[in-house]
Amino acid sequence: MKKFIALLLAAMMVMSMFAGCQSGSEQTATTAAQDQPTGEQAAADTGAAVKIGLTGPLTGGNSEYGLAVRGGMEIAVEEINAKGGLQIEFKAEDDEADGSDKAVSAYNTLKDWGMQIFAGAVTTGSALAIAAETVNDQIFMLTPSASAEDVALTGSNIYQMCFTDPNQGASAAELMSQKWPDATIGVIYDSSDPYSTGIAEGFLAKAEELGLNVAVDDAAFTADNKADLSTQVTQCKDAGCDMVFLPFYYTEAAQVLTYANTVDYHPTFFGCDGMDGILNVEGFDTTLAEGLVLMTPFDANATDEATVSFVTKYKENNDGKVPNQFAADGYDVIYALYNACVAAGIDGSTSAADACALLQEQFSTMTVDGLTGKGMTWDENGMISKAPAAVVVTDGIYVPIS
Amino acid sequence: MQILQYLINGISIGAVYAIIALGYTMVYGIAKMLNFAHGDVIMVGAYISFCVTNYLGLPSIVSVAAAVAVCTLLGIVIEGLAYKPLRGTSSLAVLITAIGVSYFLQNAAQLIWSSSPKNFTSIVTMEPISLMDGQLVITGEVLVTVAASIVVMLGLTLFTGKTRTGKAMRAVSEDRDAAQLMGINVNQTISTTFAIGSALAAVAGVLLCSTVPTLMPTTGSMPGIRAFTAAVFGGIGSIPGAMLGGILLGIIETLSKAYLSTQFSDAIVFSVLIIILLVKPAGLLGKQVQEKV
Amino acid sequence: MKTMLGNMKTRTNLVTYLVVIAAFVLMQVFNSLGMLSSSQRGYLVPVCVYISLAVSLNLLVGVCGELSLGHAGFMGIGAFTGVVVAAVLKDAVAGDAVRLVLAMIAGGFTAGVMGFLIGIPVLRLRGDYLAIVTLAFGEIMKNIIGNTYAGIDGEGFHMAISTSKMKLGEGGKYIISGPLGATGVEKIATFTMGFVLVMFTLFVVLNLINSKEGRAIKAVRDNRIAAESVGINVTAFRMKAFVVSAFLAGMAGALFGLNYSSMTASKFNFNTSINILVFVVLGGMGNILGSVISAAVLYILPEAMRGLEDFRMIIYAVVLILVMLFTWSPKFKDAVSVAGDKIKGIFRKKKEVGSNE
Amino acid sequence: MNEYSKKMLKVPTYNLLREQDKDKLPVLDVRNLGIDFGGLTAVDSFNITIGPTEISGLIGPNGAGKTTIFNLLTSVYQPTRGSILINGIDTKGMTTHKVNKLGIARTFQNIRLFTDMSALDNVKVGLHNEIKCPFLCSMFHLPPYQKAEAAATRRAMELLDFMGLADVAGQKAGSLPYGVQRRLEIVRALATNPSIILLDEPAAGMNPSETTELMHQIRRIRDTFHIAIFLIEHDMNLVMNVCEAIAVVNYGRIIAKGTPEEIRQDPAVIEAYLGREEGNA
Repeated sequence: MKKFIALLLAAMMVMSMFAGCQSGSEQTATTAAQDQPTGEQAAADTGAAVKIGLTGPLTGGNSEYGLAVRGGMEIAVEEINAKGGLQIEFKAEDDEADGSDKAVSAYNTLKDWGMQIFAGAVTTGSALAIAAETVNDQIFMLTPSASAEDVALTGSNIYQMCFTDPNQGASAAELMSQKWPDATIGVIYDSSDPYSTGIAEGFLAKAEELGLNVAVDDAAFTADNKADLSTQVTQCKDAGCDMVFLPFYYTEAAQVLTYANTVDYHPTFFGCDGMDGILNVEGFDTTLAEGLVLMTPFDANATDEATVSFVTKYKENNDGKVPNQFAADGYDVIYALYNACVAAGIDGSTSAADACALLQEQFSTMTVDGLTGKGMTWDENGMISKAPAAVVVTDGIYVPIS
Repeated sequence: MQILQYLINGISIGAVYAIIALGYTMVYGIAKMLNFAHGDVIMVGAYISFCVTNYLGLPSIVSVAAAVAVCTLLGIVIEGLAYKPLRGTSSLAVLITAIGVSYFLQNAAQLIWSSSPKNFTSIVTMEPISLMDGQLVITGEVLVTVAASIVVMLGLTLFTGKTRTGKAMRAVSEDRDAAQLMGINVNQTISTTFAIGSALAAVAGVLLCSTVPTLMPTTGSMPGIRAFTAAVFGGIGSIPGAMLGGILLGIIETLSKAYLSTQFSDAIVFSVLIIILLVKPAGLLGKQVQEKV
Repeated sequence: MKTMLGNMKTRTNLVTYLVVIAAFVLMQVFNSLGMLSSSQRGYLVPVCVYISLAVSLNLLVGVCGELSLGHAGFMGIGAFTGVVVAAVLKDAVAGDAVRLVLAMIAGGFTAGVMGFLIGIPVLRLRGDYLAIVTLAFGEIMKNIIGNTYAGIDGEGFHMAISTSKMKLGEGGKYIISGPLGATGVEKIATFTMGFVLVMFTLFVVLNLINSKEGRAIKAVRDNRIAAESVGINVTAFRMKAFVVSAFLAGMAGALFGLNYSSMTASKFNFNTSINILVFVVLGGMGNILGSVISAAVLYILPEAMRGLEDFRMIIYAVVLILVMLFTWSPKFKDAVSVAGDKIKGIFRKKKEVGSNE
Repeated sequence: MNEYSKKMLKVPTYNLLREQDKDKLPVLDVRNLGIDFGGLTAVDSFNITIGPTEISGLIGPNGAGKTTIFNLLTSVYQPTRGSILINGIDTKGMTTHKVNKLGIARTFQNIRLFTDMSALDNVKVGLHNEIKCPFLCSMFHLPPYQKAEAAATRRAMELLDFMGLADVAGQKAGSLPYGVQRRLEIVRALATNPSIILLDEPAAGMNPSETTELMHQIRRIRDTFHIAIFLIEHDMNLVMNVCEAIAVVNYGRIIAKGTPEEIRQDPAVIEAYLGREEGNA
């Protein structure tokens, strides 16, 4: 009986929260407007603020990626709102990198908030679950970092800011065939992660086509056993690989580099965009990454004005943390959306469906310059085309490979 | 030669599992609860050690001591607040509370240390031993972890076998009510067990991250589950069993990745576990208890 | 006395059914009046799924007293089977509802068969060893599904456990593609079907508990040796409960899978199993209505706490611990009963005083 | 002379079969039974034959191995040596529940009721195998099941009534007084329709008047159900009064067998067991 009462209490708590949230969200909407009197005045000229929503992992094992994207987006929103003119209201919800109910629920929460444009999701799994919803709801979706081809192919309203996985794998293979045609190549990848598997598959297909010498193609690990990556490194070492392709995130890559160093194995390591950030892992000995080749659209050490300003602001907001390409992608997403909205005359009063149609029109034609690339355009599927930039780590900074 | 290197790799990760499993098995053996928060105490230990070394610039031995101190305290606090009130009720209730504690520690760690990974600097400064022209490399971490797990295993065996407190623990483990009647303070004994288990977790955390340098709020959870598996493998409650189970699990994992399939290594490892349990239902070194009729 | 006991049982069961029906009707009314937000509408199906999962796990954990940590594994088998069946039957079966029911039955059946197959060896084990083996089973399933590729083309249905072995013909379509999971799933799950599933689960589980099988199962839990001594085949009963529980979990999984356009194997991991277990323990072991309510409340709780942003999960953890302490701690129970006695005492005194006057 | 008969010679060779059971197949036929735990021999060379409607007793000092013998008879333990035949069928390798189906039921020294269930349900668990109805039929509560269930309830009430427990049918088994629990365990065992019932200290914890009543009930069980009863008991008054044959064990071996009168006068028994008590007196 007591248990029953306790449960009942909990149920009431949930109910009250339900109620609280509904009224709460309205409140935040109004207070947000009050907080920015200048913005409101400015917005009065062009209509109310555009509501852009993001879902991403903000808690749990993948939260660093979600938090990075959110951090990047927040900077862009701040900058835009400070400018006056069209205002943006931004909200991020936690999807725990889940590929079904949690993701859809995070997205629904944003919809209830009145989201007009969806700027997520951060991870491929969540993006896939949400993509079909956005098609139904006719909400424009521009994902910063969900890179599987299937995401963009779900609907004509879905665009990507990052390279698609097979595309990136193929570019890597091409680069290798140009620069290191005689290398004996080993591939280590995360078979439980669609991003990593997608790149590895794209790479292997292209490598076969180009006749590259791939000696190890099945050194996989999973999210559950990545505590030990020594076996995979040993496999590559034993096969005599002098080039090891690492299509996964810097978290695990740091582990691979450290272990390879302890066993005195020094091939050329080759990473993808997920590798960006490795130099800024706290406590990581960056000399281990010396000579590492990676394909990244973003370089936090770049000296152009936009990057310097972005990195400075990001550090201010995030305890001195250096932004990685996730943050940069997020930043670019907001600017791309902002530019398109301004061009198409979208504001807070435009319905989501109208905005969706207008934005599709814009994105099929427009060209965007951002932190992650110059002259970025999108094809009819919503996949981005930007120049893949390959860099090599030299003296702790990225140096472009010509 | 190849196989030797794989064996060493297996022992390396296995010894880490073993030292975590020792903590698991001890708490289980005496308090009869599956402490799913153990893996997260490990994570806290590693963070403490990391902070002391990197932010305060103190030598690694001090950082280990600090981690042990903080984790012991943490263990006592967790036990007192979350487990002790439920003593004597269903063991499942305590299991769920332990899961709550695990969620709490992970999320607290995210708020305190952020979710970006940190690269743990190994506390082992020993140069790796290179044999046969570098074909076979034994890292200092392997030697230290194996040595540490053996020391901990022997220490625990001696402690429970020889000391007064240790004997009290064994008595509590055999029969709580009888122990109470014999004048043993059961509550205090269990609290002591948690304190020791958490201190071990700190050591395990430091060694885990010395072997696998990535440190994140979720660092402890997967090795924790693996170590739990290892403890059952060896016979949960048995101290040498945890050691054996950990090492074997590491070796099986590595060899299955090296020679069978990397994609399916998880499935292979757990299948082997199931098969072992079918042959020896109480684990490798566990006692098969006959129910008294 | 005897009939009264029977009545009490049927009465609690009746209450359980009524609560579920009332909740369904209420939600339908709210929904038709447009009083539900998108997110609230979004909870309807998963809540039904998790209620079914909690009730079916309660049969195993609460009623039989067997700790299982691999319930999500059965859910996963059901989910992927359901998705594949629904996709394959797309042209063969006309109505979505019929297809959904067939997919759910197929999901349940596959999960049940899996339950039977692993039950043969596994049910020889007891207690924590059974727990670890079910955990291992869940991990194995996750690992295998995560590497499975399935698709259909002109020649029919293909399945393989690596991309290289998987070659689809012209116009072929992947249903499951390895770590990407099931993609492009047609969402045919409905709240009504969720309600039907919950009612079916309740019907099966409550009937089972109140039948001779249920009596035997409870006897086994209470005292295994005594139950054997009166001719109860303990292993057979654990097996029956295990298979029924797996079957229901598989059905729930199929409904879950068909409610989202994508789904990955990693969803069906240890954490999901643990979450379902939390619903069961918090709702009360063997208490079916408790499972129904706690699954609904605890599923929505973290969603309802979205306003707390980054502090959401840490507060959820604290709430979880506190609720456990309040509902299970003997000290707290004593405190409640002492307080109750005091209140009663006050009333009694007043009465006594009154009668003296 | 074979091994078996040689051993038989060492102990008095009284036949425990009653006159009227002579031509019938013994319900329990145990030959040369033995079990070792580790290196320790707990029971050795245990032989006994019990006829279809016989009441026999098993006595001996504490730790003599009496309960172990019961556990062997019901396959809770598998014997190291020897054989057990129940109604002529060897129980070797069988599980407890299968042995029960052969016709052996028991009670426990430390009562093992299903404490959370009502007394009635306890008996109905005993009737489980009597309710013949397939799994799906009972799971969906189809009419044949409901019929079988109603019949089982009637039968259970009859059995409870037989032992004078009809009044407590609805009460939780765990909440019943000790003596009532002991009798309920007997009813539950009877419900499985056995041909022999093993009672492990049925009078333990009972007061003299309850014990007297139990004596009557034991006889009544035999006379009503026509089954054999084999009991362990420390209450000599009960054993001597109710049992028609008695076996005495010490250190896991039979040291004497015979009628109560014979046992009373057996010097080996007096020395090992009764002697001590009488010496005290």
